[in-house]
Amino acid sequence: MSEMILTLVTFLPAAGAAAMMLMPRNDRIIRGAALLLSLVTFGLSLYLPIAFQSGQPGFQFETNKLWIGQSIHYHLGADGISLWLVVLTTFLVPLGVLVSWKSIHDRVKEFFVLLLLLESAMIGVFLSLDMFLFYVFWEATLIPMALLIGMYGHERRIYAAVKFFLYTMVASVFMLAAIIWLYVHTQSFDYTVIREAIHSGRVSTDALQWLFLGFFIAFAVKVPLFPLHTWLPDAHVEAPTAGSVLLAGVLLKMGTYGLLRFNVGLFPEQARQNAPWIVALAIIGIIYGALVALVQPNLKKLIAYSSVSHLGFVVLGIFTFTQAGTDGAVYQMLNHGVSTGALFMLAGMLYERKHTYEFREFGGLATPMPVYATFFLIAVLSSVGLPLMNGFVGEFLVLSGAFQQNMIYGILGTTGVIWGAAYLLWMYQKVFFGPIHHDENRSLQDINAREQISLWPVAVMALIMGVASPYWIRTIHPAVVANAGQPVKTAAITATASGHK
Amino acid sequence: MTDDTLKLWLIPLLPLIGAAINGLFGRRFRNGMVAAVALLFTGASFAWALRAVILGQHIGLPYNKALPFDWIVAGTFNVPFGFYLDQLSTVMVLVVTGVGFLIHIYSAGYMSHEGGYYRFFAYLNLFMFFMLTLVLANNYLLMFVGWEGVGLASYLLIGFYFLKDSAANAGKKAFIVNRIGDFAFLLGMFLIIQNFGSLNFDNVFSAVSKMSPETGWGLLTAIALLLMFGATGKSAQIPLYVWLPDAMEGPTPVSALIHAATMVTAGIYMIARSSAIFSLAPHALEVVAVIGCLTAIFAATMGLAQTDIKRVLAYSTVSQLGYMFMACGVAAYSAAIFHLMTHAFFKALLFLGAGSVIHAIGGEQDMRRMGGLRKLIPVTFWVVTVATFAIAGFPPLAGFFSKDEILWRALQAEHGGWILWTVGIITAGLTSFYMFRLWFMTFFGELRLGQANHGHDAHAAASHSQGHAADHGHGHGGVHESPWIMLAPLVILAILSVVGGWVGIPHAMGGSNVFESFLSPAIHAPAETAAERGSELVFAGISVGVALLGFLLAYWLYYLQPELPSRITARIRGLYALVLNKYYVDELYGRFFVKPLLALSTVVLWHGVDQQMIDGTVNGAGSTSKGIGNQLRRIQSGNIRSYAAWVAIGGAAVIAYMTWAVIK
Amino acid sequence: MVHQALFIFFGLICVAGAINLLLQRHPINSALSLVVVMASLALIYLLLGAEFVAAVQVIVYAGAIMVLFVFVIMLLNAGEEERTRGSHVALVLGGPGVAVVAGLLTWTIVRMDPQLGGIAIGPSDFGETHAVAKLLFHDFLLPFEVTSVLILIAIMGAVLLGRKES
Amino acid sequence: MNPISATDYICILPELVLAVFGIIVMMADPLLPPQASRKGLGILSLVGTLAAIAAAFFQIGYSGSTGWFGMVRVDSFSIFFHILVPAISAICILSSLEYLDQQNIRSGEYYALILFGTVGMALMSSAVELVLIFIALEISSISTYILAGYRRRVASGMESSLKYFLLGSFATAFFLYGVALMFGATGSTSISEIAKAIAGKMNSGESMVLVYTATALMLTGLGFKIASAPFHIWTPDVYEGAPAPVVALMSTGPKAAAFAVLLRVLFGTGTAVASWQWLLWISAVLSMTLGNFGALTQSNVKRMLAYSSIAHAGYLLVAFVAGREAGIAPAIFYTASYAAMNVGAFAVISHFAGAGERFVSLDDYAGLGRRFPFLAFALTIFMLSLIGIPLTGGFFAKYYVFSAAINSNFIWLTIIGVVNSAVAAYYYLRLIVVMYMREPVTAEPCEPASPAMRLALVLAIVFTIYLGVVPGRIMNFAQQGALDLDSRQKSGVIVTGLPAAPALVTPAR
Amino acid sequence: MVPLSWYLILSAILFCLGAAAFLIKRNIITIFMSIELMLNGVNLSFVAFAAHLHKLSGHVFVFFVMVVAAAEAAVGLAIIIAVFRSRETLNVDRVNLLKL
Repeated sequence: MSEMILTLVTFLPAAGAAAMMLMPRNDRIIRGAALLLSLVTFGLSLYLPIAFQSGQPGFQFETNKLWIGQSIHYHLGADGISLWLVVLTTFLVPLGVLVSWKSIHDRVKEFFVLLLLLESAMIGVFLSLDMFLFYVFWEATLIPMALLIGMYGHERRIYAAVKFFLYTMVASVFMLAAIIWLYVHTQSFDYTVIREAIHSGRVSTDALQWLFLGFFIAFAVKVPLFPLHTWLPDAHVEAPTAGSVLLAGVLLKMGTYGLLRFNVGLFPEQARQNAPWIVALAIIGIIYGALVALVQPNLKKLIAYSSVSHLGFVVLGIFTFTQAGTDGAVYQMLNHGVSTGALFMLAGMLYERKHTYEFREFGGLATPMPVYATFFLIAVLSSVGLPLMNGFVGEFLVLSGAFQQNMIYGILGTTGVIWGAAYLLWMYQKVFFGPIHHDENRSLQDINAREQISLWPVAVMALIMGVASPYWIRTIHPAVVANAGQPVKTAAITATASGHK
Repeated sequence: MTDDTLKLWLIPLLPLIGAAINGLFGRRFRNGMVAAVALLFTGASFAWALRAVILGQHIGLPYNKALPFDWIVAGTFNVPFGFYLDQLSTVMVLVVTGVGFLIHIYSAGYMSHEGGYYRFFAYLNLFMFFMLTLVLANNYLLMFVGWEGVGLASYLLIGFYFLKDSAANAGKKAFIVNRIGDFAFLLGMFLIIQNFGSLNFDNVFSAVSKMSPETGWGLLTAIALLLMFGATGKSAQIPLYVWLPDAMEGPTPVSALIHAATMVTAGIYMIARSSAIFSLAPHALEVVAVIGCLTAIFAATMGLAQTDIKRVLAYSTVSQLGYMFMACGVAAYSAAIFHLMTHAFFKALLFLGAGSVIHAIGGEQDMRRMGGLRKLIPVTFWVVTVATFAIAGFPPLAGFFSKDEILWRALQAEHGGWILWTVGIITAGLTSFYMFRLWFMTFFGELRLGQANHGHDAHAAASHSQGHAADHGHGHGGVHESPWIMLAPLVILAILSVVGGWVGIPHAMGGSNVFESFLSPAIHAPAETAAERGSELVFAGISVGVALLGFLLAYWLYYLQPELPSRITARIRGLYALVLNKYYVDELYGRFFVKPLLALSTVVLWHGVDQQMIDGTVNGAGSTSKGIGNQLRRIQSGNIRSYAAWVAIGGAAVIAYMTWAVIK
Repeated sequence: MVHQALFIFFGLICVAGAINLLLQRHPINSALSLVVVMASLALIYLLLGAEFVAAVQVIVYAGAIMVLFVFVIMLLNAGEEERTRGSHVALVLGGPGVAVVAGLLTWTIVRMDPQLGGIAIGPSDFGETHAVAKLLFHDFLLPFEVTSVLILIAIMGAVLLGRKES
Repeated sequence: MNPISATDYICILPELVLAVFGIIVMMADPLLPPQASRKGLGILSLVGTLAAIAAAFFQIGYSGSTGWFGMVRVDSFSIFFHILVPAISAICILSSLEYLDQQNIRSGEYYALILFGTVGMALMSSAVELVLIFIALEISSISTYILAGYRRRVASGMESSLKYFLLGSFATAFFLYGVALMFGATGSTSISEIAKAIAGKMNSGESMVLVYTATALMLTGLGFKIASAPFHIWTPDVYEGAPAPVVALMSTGPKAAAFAVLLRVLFGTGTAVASWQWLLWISAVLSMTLGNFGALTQSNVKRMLAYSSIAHAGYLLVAFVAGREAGIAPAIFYTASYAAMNVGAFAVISHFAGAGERFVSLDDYAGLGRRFPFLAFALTIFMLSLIGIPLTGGFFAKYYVFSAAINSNFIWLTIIGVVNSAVAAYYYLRLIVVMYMREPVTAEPCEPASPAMRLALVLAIVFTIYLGVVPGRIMNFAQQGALDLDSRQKSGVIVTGLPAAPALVTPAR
Repeated sequence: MVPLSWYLILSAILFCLGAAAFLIKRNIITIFMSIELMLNGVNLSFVAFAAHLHKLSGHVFVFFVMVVAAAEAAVGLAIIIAVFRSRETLNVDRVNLLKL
């Protein structure tokens, strides 16, 4: 089982998608099949955390077979970092299917096929331990996502899809160049082998800086880090709901995952040398994203910019090289997936009713849609980082890590707490509070049972993850420590009087 | 794990269960059911708290127990779900559950005609949960949970009438302003983590206690200042007090519970809790004292001109919180907590009384339209009278003792004690004046309900009356006394406002200051310097005199010659406008922080950087590429001869290169 | 000496014919100049002892191919060349291009001259048809056979392209 | 005694098969009524190409033998192309079946020409003698000249043919001049003899000027055939005017064959890599850049793919730059992978073009994803492969090429290459975007694809994906071909073991 | 004794004159003729080298070149005729429908 489980989880959706392609165009059956598949995948993926030996730093459930030539392997494995990202992915996809239930009524089959293909690719990205395989999956996420945006998006969908595709594509070729270079000089694509080669000094230091940058660009665009973020608002605004959910929930995490796994994992020295400016970009991202979010007239755009801000926290955490910072960063990845995923799902539900995301069309919706408003509030609070909600734990750890590393980082990063509250509450107010300006809004339907079913899991997860964080961090921590290569800075344990002297 | 006899975690958990039940299913409940659930769980919480307090006295305080699972773990750093009961939290937990329970009862009546009944109680219970978490936490982060959580509850409750823009704005403002404070609180915690590796009170304070007082600006001062800045947000001190007056948009019981009795005192509690740190950071204490003292007088002056009954009380609250801050600043933590407690009684009473008044006259909040209610709602009148005299500082009511304690301790402060005292005493006078102004305007003279607006302040009045017309849409046949479910809590609170101060009668007045000695194990404060009995009595006399002065002035202006104030205000129009408009602080904040920030975000960041610089660059690169492409394509002239020329020149180049290569 | 003189003579005729091809504006004149070039080349081939090639040059090239050209010129009734300004690039780039190619080739050849030496022709059987035939039908049998495919294509193509539209 | 043995015939067996089928088709054509569909002939030629592929497989058993007095050589290299080229033709024939009827072209010579052209292309890869190469080149060229002009009713069709013909002949003259000089410099036109002579000259330090001038001239001629900059300019015009299935053929078949010749001329003769490395470097960069930038704003799909083919020639040249050890196998692999995707793409285009090829503008593709899901899907796969998205042949082709370049330390070339392929993504993507994300503008009646077309597309897709998922076997084949090609092995100069994977031998530095 | 280089130079001159003619002439037929001129130049090289190297294969090459030239001529002239039919001109500068 544990040999096959990763393969199964990775390719089940794709296999299902292939089967669905051959199925007749009966929308109801297609939807049902997609839901079933994604749920089965989710169920299977739950085996991972259950069987995972937590506390072990290395990779588990490994499977390693020769694929192409002598050096390209089909090598999958999960550690405490990727484990949860996979589960996050499989968790969000069924929700994505549910929220697309009614909103997608044209080319339904294609939609769900693409969605499932995307799922496979995303899972593959997190599980690949062969750099070549990783790149393959990495690029493979691109097409389904671009098509989802371009085929099922809104008015400017083409612009957004092309922009999304090109940004990522252009950036990832640098990563490809770096991967090839590494292969040529280490004779291997295997992550662990390359890591070993670099750490033992078998690759020249001059080259490492360039390789670091090659990987960095690819991931920075995906995160997205300021100033490479402008594709994100467009992509989000135009994407269909499920697309936005997965884009924000998982695809962006691929960037931060890459930064952690490759930039930090492979190049610990370079990561530390480059940390100052990367952290600076992350902090700019936090503040900048928040400030721009503050003035957006469009619900989805606001959430998109909030992602820029939130992912800034993650990058900040990763590049603090502290226990708290990196643990928090990984945890924040999961949190952001849940909370922003929820926000996008909610935004999509509103769109189904109003066919717009502009704030001026909303206002006072808490009266006609109280249940919806409540779920929205939970998502907002989770995003704001209210204690006992998931967002807080990650944010707190990241910021305390940043503070330990450098007080200025901590202080600047922490201002994000203020901005976050400002734009999210502003958003909430614009949508739900105040008098109802548009009469047609009085008769808006509150969310139905299906929509509630899709929202309950995220709402519950947001709470559970806010209260029971050690459950996750217990597995994340050893992996993060192992990944960092060098000992991470530990929090001062000296609770003595001379602590500060 | 040894057995957890007190099960402190039940105290916050019970209201949370209530909140969850009402929140999830309340929509389908009848109002009575909703109220029953809310009261049951709050009452149970109160009962359990009492049990814990009593048991705690037996098994000895402090009692510190964590749940078997941690909340946050990251490497060596961990934060437990730990609960802590000592004398300080005893006081707080009793005040919170007790007053909270009373206000729940009151609300059951007050809110009975409102929409969203279940929502209200769910929020209120949620508030109780967070507030109790705040006071019972055994570490800063869990305290922060409560800290932020009460902010959330406050946000929700202020925005309860969310159809009004003003209410929604006020809620948002409260949350964001509080977040600014929380920002500092977080930084303070980071400093603590960095230096002490833990956020548990035990660890931190035991580490701190081994340190010597800082003479200059050191680590402890920094931590203390950051924590203090956090407290200024929650406790509505300068410069972050601006949210509290606006918070009066919420239903009146909310104002009573959250914005008078409990939540706003969290800052005071936090400083008192951190007394170990503050006591070693004298500079930070000085700052606390100055801020408290300034806030006290500043808010009091603003209270003078307000015409909205709840706003007067709000400024009064800010002012009283300033007192408590000042007390903390002179290391008189127990005095601060004492005042916190008595204030909780009488200010809650005042708010509830005001609510009863508003309820009685159909939602009107403008005092200029009240008057003569003394006879119409006698019970309300009497309880408010008690509270008014209490806050004004007339012995032997609760306010007298606590306020006197603070002033006395301020006078003894190391630096600038006289100044603090002087400001404090002036504030006391002002407080007395505006409270009696309120009292006279509301209960004496003629009922002016339905009279035309006075010219100025039309905006505020209009928005309020409009709002409440909607809220209290149930027609009032006439002015009527509130039902007993509302009056009973008032009476209880009135009694507490009378007797509440007796636990802290100073030695000078023949008491034994039970309160202070009770609290002392939980507080790291320098021992009180022994002062002569006589002078303490003299100063107490002065403060009573000042209170009397305020009363007489109010009596003159608002009872004897009610037309006089408008003449006076006409004479000093500028100053009056300044005070009436709260010194234009909100406008200043708007002008200098909010607007520039929004403009910066929109014009510079969004349009400028995002759209023009970044997208512009990218799109520019795109169109440049296309332009280059179009230029390059012009090679493709379609003319065969030119194509051959390319082949020829290419061939020439190839031959030239290779000839050169081989010769080289 | 005689050889040299003959070479120079025919060589000059060749070049003159080629230049004339360039200068003449009527295609017929150009075609005739080309025939002149080919004929004198045939004589130069003879100087090089390539009898068979010389013969084929006259028969196939000058005789068959050029006749075809002339025939087409007549068929299409091609008149004098227009002096259109089709493309500057052709001259601006092509002129230098060709000049550079010519220069480089000449330079290379001149540079190689000492190694190359001269060609003395004697009355040998070198270039005699029999020898050529042996080579053609033995060593170069495959190319020879393959040319049949080429010719097949050419015929087919000519027929196809010349066929009237249906 | 007959000097010609069975082995000799086996050496040209695929060509023989093709020629025979070509003649049969040619002969059968007049027997059909003038207005009848020539589908039967098409199927016959299809059988011919398949038979040729079978013959090529049969040749595997005779790998290493030469025939016809050292004129042709059967080895992995030639077999690779002997399979590839008829396969290309087969798919082109499949996609032509429908096209000819659609365009109302009723001539069986079309198929005969394809078959004869295929003979030339196949021979180009197996010939090891420059004159035979030249003749083979001419066979493939002349047949494509004619095929390019098959739309005689259309002025642009004839113009395309004329341009291709005139410029092609012009370039061939350069090639031929190169052959002449090479003959003069080395005394032979046989590749192996030339290699020996050059090795000898190198050892003795004799002047190599003439050799390199000859190589330069041949490069010019071949550069034209492979459409690398600056000899690429004819491509867009010719591709635009020629019938789409013919473009499918001539953008892949003769190109693959010309690359085979180029490999022979550059690596087979043992010329010093350093002498032309930087030249090809420049040419590669120019080709990639000019091709991609030219394609950016093209709205005519055929023309866009023409520019793209220039760019792909550039990528291919990158492999040449990478040099002997690293570059040959990737180059061979690239030709196959490019053939699979490009033939497929043009097949789709030829279907959509409609009668008279009226619908070749980008806008005409709007909404095709909805109207013809399968065709749009197929075209999407080909576009993705052209972009170089993983799991398609195009990706591995590029990957191997760039690996080779990095292996030989051409970092900048690699970077220029990858950036170029990123730029290229834009215009390929545009086609996908238009098909799936725009609504149909006109509801032009367009027939659903015929079974033959579907088969052609399925084959192309299968190959494209096969090369993208398990490229190992083909790559091994290519590596074997590279070994066989390399002159130094035959002349016993070096070569202990070529890298198992491309470029992979260099020890870790 | 005629130096080989004389022949080669003559051949190069003919080749380049042919190339120049290709670039200069406007009449398609003349342009085609200039290609023939280039081929003739190449042939001269072959024959000269054959004589120089005493290798008859050079003569065979010339023979093949002529065959190719003949085939090209057949096809080329057919194409030219077809072009003339569709465009009514032989001026190469007027055959530029396809561009950019």
